[in-house]
Amino acid sequence: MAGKSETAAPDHVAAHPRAGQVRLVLIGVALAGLLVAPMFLYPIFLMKLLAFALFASAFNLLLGYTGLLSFGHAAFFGGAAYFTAHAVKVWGWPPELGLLLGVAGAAALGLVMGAIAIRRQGIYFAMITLALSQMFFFFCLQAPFTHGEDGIQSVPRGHLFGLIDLNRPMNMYYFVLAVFLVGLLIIRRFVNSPFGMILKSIRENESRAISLGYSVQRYKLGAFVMSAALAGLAGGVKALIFQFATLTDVTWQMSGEVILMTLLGGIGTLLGPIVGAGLVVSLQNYLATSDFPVTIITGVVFMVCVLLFRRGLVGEFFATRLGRKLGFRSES
Amino acid sequence: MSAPLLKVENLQAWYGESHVLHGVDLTVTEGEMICILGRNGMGKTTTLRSIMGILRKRTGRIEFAGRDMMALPLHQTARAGLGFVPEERGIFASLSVEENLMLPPKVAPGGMSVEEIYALFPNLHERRASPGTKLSGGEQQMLAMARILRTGARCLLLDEPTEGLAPVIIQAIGAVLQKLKSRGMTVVLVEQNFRFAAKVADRFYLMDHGRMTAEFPVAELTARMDMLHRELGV
Amino acid sequence: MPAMQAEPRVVLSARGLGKDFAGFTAVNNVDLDVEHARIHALIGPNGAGKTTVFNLLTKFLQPTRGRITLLGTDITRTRPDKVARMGLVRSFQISAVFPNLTVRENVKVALQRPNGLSTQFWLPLSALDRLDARADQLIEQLGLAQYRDHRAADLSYGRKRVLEIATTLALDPEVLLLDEPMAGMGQEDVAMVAGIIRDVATERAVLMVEHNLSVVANICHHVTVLQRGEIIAAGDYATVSADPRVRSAYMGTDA
Amino acid sequence: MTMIFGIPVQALMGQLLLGLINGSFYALLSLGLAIIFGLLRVINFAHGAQYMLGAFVTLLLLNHGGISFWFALVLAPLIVGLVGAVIERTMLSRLYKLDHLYGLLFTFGLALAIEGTFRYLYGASGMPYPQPVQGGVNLGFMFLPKYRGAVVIISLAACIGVWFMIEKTKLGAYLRAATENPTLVQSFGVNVPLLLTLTYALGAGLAGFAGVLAAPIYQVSPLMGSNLIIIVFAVVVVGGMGSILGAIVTGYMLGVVEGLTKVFYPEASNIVIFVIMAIVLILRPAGLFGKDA
Amino acid sequence: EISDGNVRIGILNDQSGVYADFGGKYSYEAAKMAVEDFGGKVLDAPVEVVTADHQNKPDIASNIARQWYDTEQVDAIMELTTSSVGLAVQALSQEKKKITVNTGAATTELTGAQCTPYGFHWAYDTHALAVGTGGALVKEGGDSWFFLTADYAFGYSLEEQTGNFVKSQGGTVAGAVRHPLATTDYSSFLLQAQSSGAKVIGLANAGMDTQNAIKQAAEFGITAGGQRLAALLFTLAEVHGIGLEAAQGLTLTESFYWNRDDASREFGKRFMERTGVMPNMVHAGTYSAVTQYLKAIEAAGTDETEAVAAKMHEMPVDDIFAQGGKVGANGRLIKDVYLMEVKAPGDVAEDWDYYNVLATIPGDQAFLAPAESGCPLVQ
Ligand SMILES: Nc1ncnc2c1ncn2[C@@H]1O[C@H](COP(=O)(O)OP(=O)(O)OP(=O)(O)O)[C@@H](O)[C@H]1O
Ligand SMILES: Nc1ncnc2c1ncn2[C@@H]1O[C@H](COP(=O)(O)OP(=O)(O)OP(=O)(O)O)[C@@H](O)[C@H]1O
Ligand SMILES: [Mg+2]
Ligand SMILES: [Mg+2]
Repeated sequence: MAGKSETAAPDHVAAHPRAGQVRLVLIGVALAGLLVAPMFLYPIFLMKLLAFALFASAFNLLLGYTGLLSFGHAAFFGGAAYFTAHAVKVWGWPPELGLLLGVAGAAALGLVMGAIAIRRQGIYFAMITLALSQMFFFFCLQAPFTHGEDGIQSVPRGHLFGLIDLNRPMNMYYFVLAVFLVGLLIIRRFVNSPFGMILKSIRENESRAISLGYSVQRYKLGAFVMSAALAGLAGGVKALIFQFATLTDVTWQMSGEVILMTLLGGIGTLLGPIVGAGLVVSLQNYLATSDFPVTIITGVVFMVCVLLFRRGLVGEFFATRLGRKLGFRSES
Repeated sequence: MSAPLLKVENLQAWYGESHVLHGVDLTVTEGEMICILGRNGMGKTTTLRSIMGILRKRTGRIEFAGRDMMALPLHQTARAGLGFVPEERGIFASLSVEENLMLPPKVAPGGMSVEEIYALFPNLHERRASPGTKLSGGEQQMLAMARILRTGARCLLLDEPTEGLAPVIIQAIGAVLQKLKSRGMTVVLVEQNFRFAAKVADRFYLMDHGRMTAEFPVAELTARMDMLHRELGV
Repeated sequence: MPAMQAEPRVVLSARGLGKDFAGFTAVNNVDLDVEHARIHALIGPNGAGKTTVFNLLTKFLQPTRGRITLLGTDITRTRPDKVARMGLVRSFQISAVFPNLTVRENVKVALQRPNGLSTQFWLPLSALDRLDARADQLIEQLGLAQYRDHRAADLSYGRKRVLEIATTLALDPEVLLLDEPMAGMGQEDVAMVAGIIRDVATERAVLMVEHNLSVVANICHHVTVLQRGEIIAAGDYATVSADPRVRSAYMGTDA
Repeated sequence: MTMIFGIPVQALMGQLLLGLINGSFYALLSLGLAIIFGLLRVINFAHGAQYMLGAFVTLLLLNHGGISFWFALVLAPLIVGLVGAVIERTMLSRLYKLDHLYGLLFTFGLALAIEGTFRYLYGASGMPYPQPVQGGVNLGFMFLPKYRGAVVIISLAACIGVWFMIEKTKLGAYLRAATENPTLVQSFGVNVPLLLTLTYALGAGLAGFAGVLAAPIYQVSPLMGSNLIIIVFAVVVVGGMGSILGAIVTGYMLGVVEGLTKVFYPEASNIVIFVIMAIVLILRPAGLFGKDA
Repeated sequence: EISDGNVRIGILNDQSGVYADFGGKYSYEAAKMAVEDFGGKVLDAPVEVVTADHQNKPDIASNIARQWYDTEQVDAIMELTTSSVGLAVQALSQEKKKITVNTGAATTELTGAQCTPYGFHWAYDTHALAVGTGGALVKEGGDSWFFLTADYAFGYSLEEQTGNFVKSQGGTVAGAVRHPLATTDYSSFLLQAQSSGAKVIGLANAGMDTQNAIKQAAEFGITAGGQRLAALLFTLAEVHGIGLEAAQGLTLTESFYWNRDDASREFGKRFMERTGVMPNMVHAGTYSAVTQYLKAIEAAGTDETEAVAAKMHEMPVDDIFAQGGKVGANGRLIKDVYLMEVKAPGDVAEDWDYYNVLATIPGDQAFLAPAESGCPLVQ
């Protein structure tokens, strides 16, 4: 979603020669922080944060790098949660296989939804994904295996590879952390690949890309399915964390929430969705116990972001002198 | 010579951070047709857009018919009597040719009638019911000019009206411009097609990197041929 | 006319091509043969249907009637990206670049495809570095060297057209379709681009729409004139420009 | 009892009629959406909230001002329209220059904020509004409450009126042109910003109007709009985004189809509109009444 | 002996949705009243009541419960309106080894197949409603039924049990239609019910949903057409909500009525002073549940879950809500329930005096015997 008339910040500030090292150090600090965090913070909260950060990153893969705004990503997130939960609870599958099923299911769902939706662009695409995901929502409401409003409750976390007991919070935490990091690496490679380059050019000028011989639809579909699969990974993990798969995760409000996280953090940056997810989840956590409804804040934050900080927090930081000195760049 | 109808002094303009016009000075008297020549990217289009007020990031003075135009909101510039035909033509896809033609409100009496316009551009008459952007490039250019002729604007800003047009059509447009001139219309023309401009314009400005570097009447054209060849590569 | 002299050198041909838009016939019964190593011009008044013929040939539009053959294969029902991969590449009348990519990246996007580097989502971007040399060579050739790292959006209109040609050439196409490549260019650019077109045409076929008749006269081997969607004349420039119908329909009296 | 495909005619007719009543709301709402989308290229996610606002204003007018339903039918849409105008002027108008998706995101946030606020103030549960017309007519196959009958007629009249205004007047041409290139239209001397404000106000006002009509039937509740809005989006997509006529016709049509589904295969009644949408998109991506994009 | 030095009771229920009047903030008040009446302390440790709104979402509820247990030292959770929430939190609590006392949810699953050693079900359940309201209507000749059912655990349970009861009395069930929670327009469901020709339309839903269905049934002339409505779960709060004009003549079942005896009247008045409404069975049940929990801690001398649960199973319940109530091994409180008829507006002697008590149904008829409940703990 390249802001049409926003001119890119002039690239005058060259990256500092040692910017690469500084960034490596920053990443190291962040990793170390994640490793020790559960000693200080409520692990469930941290895990929720990681799951949503992965979800938002998967979403950003689509929006930030192909310019496709999907308003239906909850279908993949929540759908995978159901698949994983069902496999683990009803069929007694081990958690890793349950997750795989969730990912595969989300990818399949993405393939079907994507095949229909990518026929149109921009706003139309957003609307179609929204409607299709709503269709999926009603399917989930009525399909017996989801247990409607009740949801799939008491999903067992099981033993990872038959060995590691995920019922112990720390084990579960490090498992979630590992999944999150792997997901992130996949995304990073995906966008910085030759394939990613073509996605970018399609976003810029679709008919030119066609005339150069690219089957634009397939590239878009590829990105869509990838994003859906990773969103599914996040959803499956969430089902294991909370031991619950529910309708909340397939509602359009959830699709909106992931957009908010991405927008708030910064579209088209690798870090943005993570920061955005962190903020939104913390805010919800903080407000959950107060009387004040989260939706008002969410809504206002949304409006403010759109009106004033379209680049998002991370994007704005990257655009500052310091950010550019450190060699950060956002893609959109 | 009567008082100038359009007077531009020290006009500077920016696209975002990039400074494009560095102090343009320009005067046009009533009934005169001037032509701005210049290579690609020198700021010709930008000059027209700044005068019209479409580009808002600008400083300097623009006076039209004795009025200061700098503070006017965009929809008032047209009401003051300026008409603009953009380089990219700006034909509306969701309107038919005729709706496109009828779209701009009349701002003053004295515009051409629809019949006159159709007589001038028979193509448009033929395709009047089809959607605007389904016209060919040339037809769109005609339509873009035609619709301003209806409104009764006193001064036209034309951005490369012959770009992409067949010679016959260029001739037709040349004839239209002659006719407009005979009616006392004031025109600021931006052109790359030097041969065409030579036939219609009274006076020339040469533009280079956001400034006017030369100004001369049509009579001096032959004398300046060498300089123009050098500057424009004609 | 030249339809019947079909030699093996014909790379792109159309027979009886026609296109109707909601009751309006934009192109009718057009026969066209584009030959290897020759420059073929398509001229005609505005609205004659030139761009539409281009869209038909490149499959951006589906023809209502007629057949199209590319390198001996019938492509009448083929998708546009497939046609491009078969070696038929076009430029657009309204300039088409990737605005937020640099000039070099623009060219590399095109270079990626024939090099089979476009679907690899598991490779790092540095896999594309080996295209740099070829990209820079093209950029140099078209005089864009000093803009190599500029965003395409920041180029002037004329330079965007040049960049578009560079991108098109990067694909090393068998047949090149250029829609008004000189429109909006300054004189020196026109000469340069004309020279480039002449050079590249030595090993491929070129079909171009152009209103700049001096260019057409100088570099085109063959000219087809369209009017109201139909061919009214074809032949070399001298023949065509002497045709009274062409003079009255297109060139006017003093061309 | 006469049967059609094993369904009593009575039940069939009844559900058809109910479908038409629902369709009236779909049509009014999708009309407003189509106007806003068609002319501002903004997907007005706040449409549901504005619908809810219409209903709430009506309820508040009654409770605090003692203003009757029929008066509110005029007053409430004006108030909602005014709110819309203020929102457009102060915030939405800054987004036109940008990718259209930002409009969607902004109004999404707006919808959350408005609904959240009303939820905070009034709770999530519905508040009843007295029926302005009591009683009903026995149609033989069903007992039709008079008020619901009136809703169909009023909404039809409103739809036709608005359609005429937009398609058949010069105003419509300005609006359509302004959608594509507002700067250029403004450079012709048309006060485009004002035009856009009025357009958004009109769309919002229509949503408010639907809200007033809905208050006596559906309970006034903060979430009444968010449940409906997605369906209405689907209606607009099926009709052809931006097509005014498409929005109206499809609105009624899908209401009726939904009613039929409730008779023949009730489990699918929630999904049927989306299924139709998917089919239409596959066969005719531009929608039933849309022009090819 | 009291873990972390205090006893915390969580009241988790719907405070903004369709069940906000049914339980809601009023249940929180009832719990606080119980704590105050108990003296604010048990075994010298202070007793605190915390509350949260679960918005009728089982996932939100189970997240809150998890956080309460993990980080906020909550010892027991009560109220738990709506069955999907009740089941979710009860299951989680078993895993966390904590006590739940459910007063708001209806499903018999809580003490049936999904019963737990630490889960209690206090005020009423779908079986009691089926026996009470269902039985009364069949007796009056309503022998063919069509159900309008809320589409989740509670609705199914209520529909199934009432249907079974009707059939066991020789009646028939003509069909059923499911509607989502918090539906506002019932017209097409009502029309289906109407064309089914059944004599009784059973409303297997609750709270605001039931209120809306009743009102729209009147709008579409359904009651005027001779069919009867059975509001299977309808309490004083809902009667107050739609007003006597619309509610008069309805038959309903509650396990508490404030105007039944002196003790209940005294409690009702005090409750009214605090909250502005008279208590229904959920509010009174919550009062009773909190009281009993504190008594059990006192008796056990610890707040350790196993010990307290044992005491709760063992001790009889005697308070304003239950007299001689017994808790079954499945966690079910067995006590009398009452069949009521809503008075006509003219017959009301004082405010909130809405009911005529038609019959008292003894606990062992109203509720399934633990052995028949299907609870695996009872073998
Ligand atoms: N929207 C824009 N954003 C940033 N820079 C721009 C924009 N439009 C034009 N420019 C730059 O401003 C300068 C002047 O452009 P302008 O279009 O006025 O030139 P011109 O003389 O009309 O050229 P041409 O003959 O190609 O139309 C050029 O260097 C161009 O790159
Ligand atoms: N999609 C379309 N629908 C309807 N009519 C169209 C469509 N595309 C082109 N036309 C019409 O077909 C005719 C030929 O258009 P085309 O663009 O091919 O002309 P052209 O020869 O390229 O002209 P120019 O030199 O001005 O670009 C025009 O009259 C145009 O209005
Ligand atoms: Mg220009
Ligand atoms: Mg053309």
